[in-house]
Amino acid sequence: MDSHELALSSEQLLALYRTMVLIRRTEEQLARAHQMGLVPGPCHTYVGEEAIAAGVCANLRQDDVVFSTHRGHGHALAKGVSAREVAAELLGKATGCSQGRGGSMHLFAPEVGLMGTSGIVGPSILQGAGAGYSFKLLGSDRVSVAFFGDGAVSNGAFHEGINLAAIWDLPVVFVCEDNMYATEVPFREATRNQNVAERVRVSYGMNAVCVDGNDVLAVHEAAKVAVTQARAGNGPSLIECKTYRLRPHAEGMRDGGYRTVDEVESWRKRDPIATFRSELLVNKQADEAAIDAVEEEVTIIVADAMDFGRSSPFPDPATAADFIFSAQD
Amino acid sequence: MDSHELALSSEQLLALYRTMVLIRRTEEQLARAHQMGLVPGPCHTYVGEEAIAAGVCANLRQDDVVFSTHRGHGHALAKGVSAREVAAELLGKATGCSQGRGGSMHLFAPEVGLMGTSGIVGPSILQGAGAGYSFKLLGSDRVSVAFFGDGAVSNGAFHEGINLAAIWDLPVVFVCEDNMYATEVPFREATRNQNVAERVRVSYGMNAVCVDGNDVLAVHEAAKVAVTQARAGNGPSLIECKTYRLRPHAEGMRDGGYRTVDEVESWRKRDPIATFRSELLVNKQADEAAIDAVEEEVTIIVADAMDFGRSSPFPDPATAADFIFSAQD
Amino acid sequence: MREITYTEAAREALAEQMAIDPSIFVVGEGIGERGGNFNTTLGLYEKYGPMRLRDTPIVERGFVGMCTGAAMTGTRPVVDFMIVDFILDSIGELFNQISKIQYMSSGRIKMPLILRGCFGIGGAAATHHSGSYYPLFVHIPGFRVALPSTPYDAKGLMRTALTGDDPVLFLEHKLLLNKRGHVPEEAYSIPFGQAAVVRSGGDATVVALTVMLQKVLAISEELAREGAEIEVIDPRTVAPLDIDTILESVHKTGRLLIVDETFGPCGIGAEISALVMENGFDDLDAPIARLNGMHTPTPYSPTLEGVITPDHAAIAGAIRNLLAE
Amino acid sequence: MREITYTEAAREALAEQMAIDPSIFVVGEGIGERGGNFNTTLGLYEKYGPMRLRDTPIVERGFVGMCTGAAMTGTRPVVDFMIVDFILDSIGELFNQISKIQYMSSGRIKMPLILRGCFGIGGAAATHHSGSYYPLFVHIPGFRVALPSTPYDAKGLMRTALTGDDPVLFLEHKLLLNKRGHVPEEAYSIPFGQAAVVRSGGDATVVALTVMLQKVLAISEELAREGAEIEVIDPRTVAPLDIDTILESVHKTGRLLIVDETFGPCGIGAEISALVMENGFDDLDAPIARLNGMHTPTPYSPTLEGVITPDHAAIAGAIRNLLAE
Ligand SMILES: Cc1ncc(C[n+]2csc(CCOP(=O)(O)OP(=O)(O)O)c2C)c(N)n1
Ligand SMILES: Cc1ncc(C[n+]2csc(CCOP(=O)(O)OP(=O)(O)O)c2C)c(N)n1
Ligand SMILES: [Mg+2]
Ligand SMILES: [Mg+2]
Repeated sequence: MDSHELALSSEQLLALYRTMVLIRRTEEQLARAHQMGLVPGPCHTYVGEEAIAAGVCANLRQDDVVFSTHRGHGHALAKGVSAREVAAELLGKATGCSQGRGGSMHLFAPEVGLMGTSGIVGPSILQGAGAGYSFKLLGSDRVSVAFFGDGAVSNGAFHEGINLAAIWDLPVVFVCEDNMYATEVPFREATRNQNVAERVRVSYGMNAVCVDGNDVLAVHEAAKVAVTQARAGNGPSLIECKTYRLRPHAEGMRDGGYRTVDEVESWRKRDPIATFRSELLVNKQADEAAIDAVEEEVTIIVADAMDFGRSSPFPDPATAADFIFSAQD
Repeated sequence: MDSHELALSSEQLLALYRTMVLIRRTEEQLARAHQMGLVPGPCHTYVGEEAIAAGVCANLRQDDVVFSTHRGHGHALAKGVSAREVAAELLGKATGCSQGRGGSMHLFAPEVGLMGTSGIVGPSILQGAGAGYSFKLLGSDRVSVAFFGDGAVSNGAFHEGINLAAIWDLPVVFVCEDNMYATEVPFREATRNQNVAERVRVSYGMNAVCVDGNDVLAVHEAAKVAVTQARAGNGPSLIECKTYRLRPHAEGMRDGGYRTVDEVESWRKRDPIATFRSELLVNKQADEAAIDAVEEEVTIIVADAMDFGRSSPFPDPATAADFIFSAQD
Repeated sequence: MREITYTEAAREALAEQMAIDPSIFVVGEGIGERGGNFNTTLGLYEKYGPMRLRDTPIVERGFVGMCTGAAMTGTRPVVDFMIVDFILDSIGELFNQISKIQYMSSGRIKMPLILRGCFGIGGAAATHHSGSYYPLFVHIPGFRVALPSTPYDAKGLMRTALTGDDPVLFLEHKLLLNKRGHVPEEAYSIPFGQAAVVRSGGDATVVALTVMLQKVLAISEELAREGAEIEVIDPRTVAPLDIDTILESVHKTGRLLIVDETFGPCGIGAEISALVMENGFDDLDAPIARLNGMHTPTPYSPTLEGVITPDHAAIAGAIRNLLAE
Repeated sequence: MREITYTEAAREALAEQMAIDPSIFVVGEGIGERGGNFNTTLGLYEKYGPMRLRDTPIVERGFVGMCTGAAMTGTRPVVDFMIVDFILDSIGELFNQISKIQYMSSGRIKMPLILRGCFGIGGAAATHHSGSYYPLFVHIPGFRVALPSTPYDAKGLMRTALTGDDPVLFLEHKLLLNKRGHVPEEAYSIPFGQAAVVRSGGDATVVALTVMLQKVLAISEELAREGAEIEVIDPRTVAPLDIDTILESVHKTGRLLIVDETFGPCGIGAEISALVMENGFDDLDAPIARLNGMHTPTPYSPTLEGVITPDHAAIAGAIRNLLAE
């Protein structure tokens, strides 16, 4: 934390903080809404992992694109989808970013480069590579980012997608969010080598680094290098982020048995938001007042988003089969 | 060649030689038959790669199993399928090992452990792992071998299959036949790291070695280690065999454009059969007479096999839809 | 008779067979210690350990292909895929390998492999967790496809799957999992290809698949009070499909409707309609009708999800139309 | 008019559009310098280089998924898969992603992606190289499925595919590739969902798909000499399916046979039969008949392969039966 990223201004630092808090507060409300039965479908929160989306997406332009996972609210918010649109979508409303068609695992907002969260593990890696192919073919300097969990690493999509991006030198940043578990299956049981970056360097000849995924500045710095490289036409890279999910796999699921209370507690102490907050204060990069102002602003935004979502209309049933094709038959 | 495998007897050495010659002569006849229009379907020969099947399968028992590829005549013959049954199958006859249902890419002879050649690249790796799972579950000491080409290395089946065998410690030997090309696409364009064994060691934590695939004794020795390890319950390994195919990808296909005459010639000089023959003579492990006797024996076997195939009946059309289910409906 | 849930019934058959047959093993994500996302293997890990209850990484193609090789070499794998949409990544293994191994090997290799798990629309699961896909497995030769609609059928069909030598797709509609029903304690099998005539009637035949069955039965009771007697048939397996039972019924009633939650085009209803056309044309007093879910990916929002599957009104309307034709 | 082959005709449309639209690129194994296993891209690499004619490793899932992301971001990928059986490994990307992206994004992301390549039985290619699979893509919502049976249609349908915004499965029967026919030099499009009435007649309607068309036409000429006039319809696309043209014809003839090389169960014939049942029942003078390939994996040996697809005698027999009903 100390040496790196001295170049970031207070505004930039607070912006990172703001993104993390925005994700946290939005999801806290969504979790509550889920408990109250207002979120009709599944809801996988990103609580504890916010530093990754915040650190990566701060390096992206609006016309860069992100391909996300089942745990994608953080990616969506960090990429610029409004909390209103995210909340409304989870509540199943017509004003949601997918007009109620998608829900948590199918958030789409191409206007700001959010090319979809996903109910299927794996495809984000392939599609991320494909967007890189488009940008390279079109001679654009846009960059593509694919997020995925440790659970996707053993999947064929990882092998095929990373390799294609490597051999064709595509402008893609692969971000592996290793939170140690895929649902309740530990990563250590899914592989004999959990060092994803090492594997990617050796097997695919791709630049790859491993960072503390709970350290937003470490993520930000690695992403800056990777995005700059991709934008300059120097090919893909992978960032392995070691992190931890602080809530159950999905809202409403039990969280016992597969991980110890001690383990969860040890990671709770490393909460990326609390850690960053105290660092900002210790390093005098922001004062309490500034931080409080951010918290307050976010609280208002999130309250408004939930109100917006709750008061929005449900989609018109007559539209259930719209948009299957580009022009209606 | 010098130091290794001193333990092999002359009989064993001649048996290896015999297997290689059997494969070569059978395929020469099949290629001719193909030219004459007697092989109705596709035919991918193994000419130049015989040392691999011979070296690996010499370490197997009849109740061990082999999962093969589209280029599988060598694996079938080395595993003990008779030349008669292979020839008849390629000629589309009822006496073929698949009763004419399969052809070159669907040779099946479970009686001797040949669990199928394949028209699809990749599945041999997964199925090979699965047989290992059976043997482990059943407490048997049988061993499973999966052959595949460099073309399969980039495929998701490689990643998923190798990883499963590694994490579950299955009694499987993976044999990668890297003949530098997948049809006409060079391996060097399919990957940034052609060192398959290195990749497998790092990414999957599996024992893996790279050998000269044109040196039957090198292959034999590596396979001996791998098979012994698997049979003893000590898990899987991979053998990467560097080799070259001396004929076109498939019979009847042009062979120009993607590789130089010089390259082909340089490998022709390293023909595994000619090389082994002169080594046997130089090292006085066999004399001309013994070698000639093998050649003659094989010539007769192959001539008989082709006669058998040609004179055998075609399958009865009424059986076209037999055996889809275990009991006919 | 004792009442247990659908999931318990299927699990009971699995537990009974695992006790008898040591070659059975289960693979899937979370089917080990955890007992399965849908409790399909609850309590079995403690008895049989990790080799027979094998938690896997997220490699649907990998473990389906792995199980193919296992089934070829003397064991009996059960792929517990959780949600059917996930195994789309293994269709190559399913359609090019599993369904063809017995054929390619001229019957010398068996393929006793079971694929089991959830399917169907409900609970705002949205389009990556709401698929059905069984018509695809009817189109491709080489599969048995079981669609139990009651706990009783779930147990009996599961046992048939676990004692046969063919690949079986065993699909459990997510809205049925917790339904309770009478299930004998002892082991029993329900043969594949035997439809159940769940209700007798002479005025019209309705073929109802899986979750549609209870809705159709309820509506039939309503119509009975109006004097119309509906014969309700549950095919229970769609491969093989017991067309004879359907033809017999149509011979009696002259009218046929097929109610199926999943897509119409090239679906089960199309196949049944075409078969009855070919073998019972002269029995028909009215055109055969199909009622299917809308031909669309599954939307998330309840107001959308609610209208894409045949509901009470739609089914009742379709039956009334059929009776009126 | 000039005569060229089926493959040349499709390639001409591709070449024309690649010249106009720089966002089109092709991926596949051997479609670069080599020009494609079936010459689908011959001569294009020299013009457009490796970014637009991209040779790939053997990663069907990988490049289909890769092309999905490309199509979402402003380019127009053509997946040249060589043989349709190979893309079974990418069904997850096809059925869960490609067919659903427009829907999930409420129409804000387009999916102009073309899958093209060979299918069908012939040449002892055996069961891993003889599949068809198009009924699956009709069952799943979200695809256009083109089945050109002539060089003329190949060119016109390819252009429609390359200028539309939906995912298209464009299938070329392997036995048609070298067939020659009249093809205009200028660019033209054939709209999807417009069947061709290839031959007029009042006595029976035969719907013939792809490679079956020429056989049916030849038999129709024979029957004409016996005084029976067959109306022959080629749907050209099966999604969308032009059922109106078929219904009109059946209204006139009262008799319908569907001849399709691929599997019957839950196939195209079943769907057409069910649709005509629902919309043209009263027009029928005889039950609708289907003639399909045998429901089996494809055997290798010519004596087996020869009997599993409808041949001249079988088709002629089926038409005669239909006329006699
Ligand atoms: C292909 C596929 N198989 C199974 C699932 C069910 N599933 C949803 S999330 C999940 C675990 C994912 O783990 P990981 O990738 O590590 O992400 P995390 O949930 O830890 O963020 C699983 C198995 C799925 N969505 N897709
Ligand atoms: C999944 C799949 N895609 C494509 C093909 C077509 N094909 C047959 S052999 C081959 C090349 C295989 O290369 P490799 O694995 O290196 O084996 P080799 O032919 O060199 O022995 C290809 C692409 C196939 N059989 N299966
Ligand atoms: Mg995880
Ligand atoms: Mg090769």
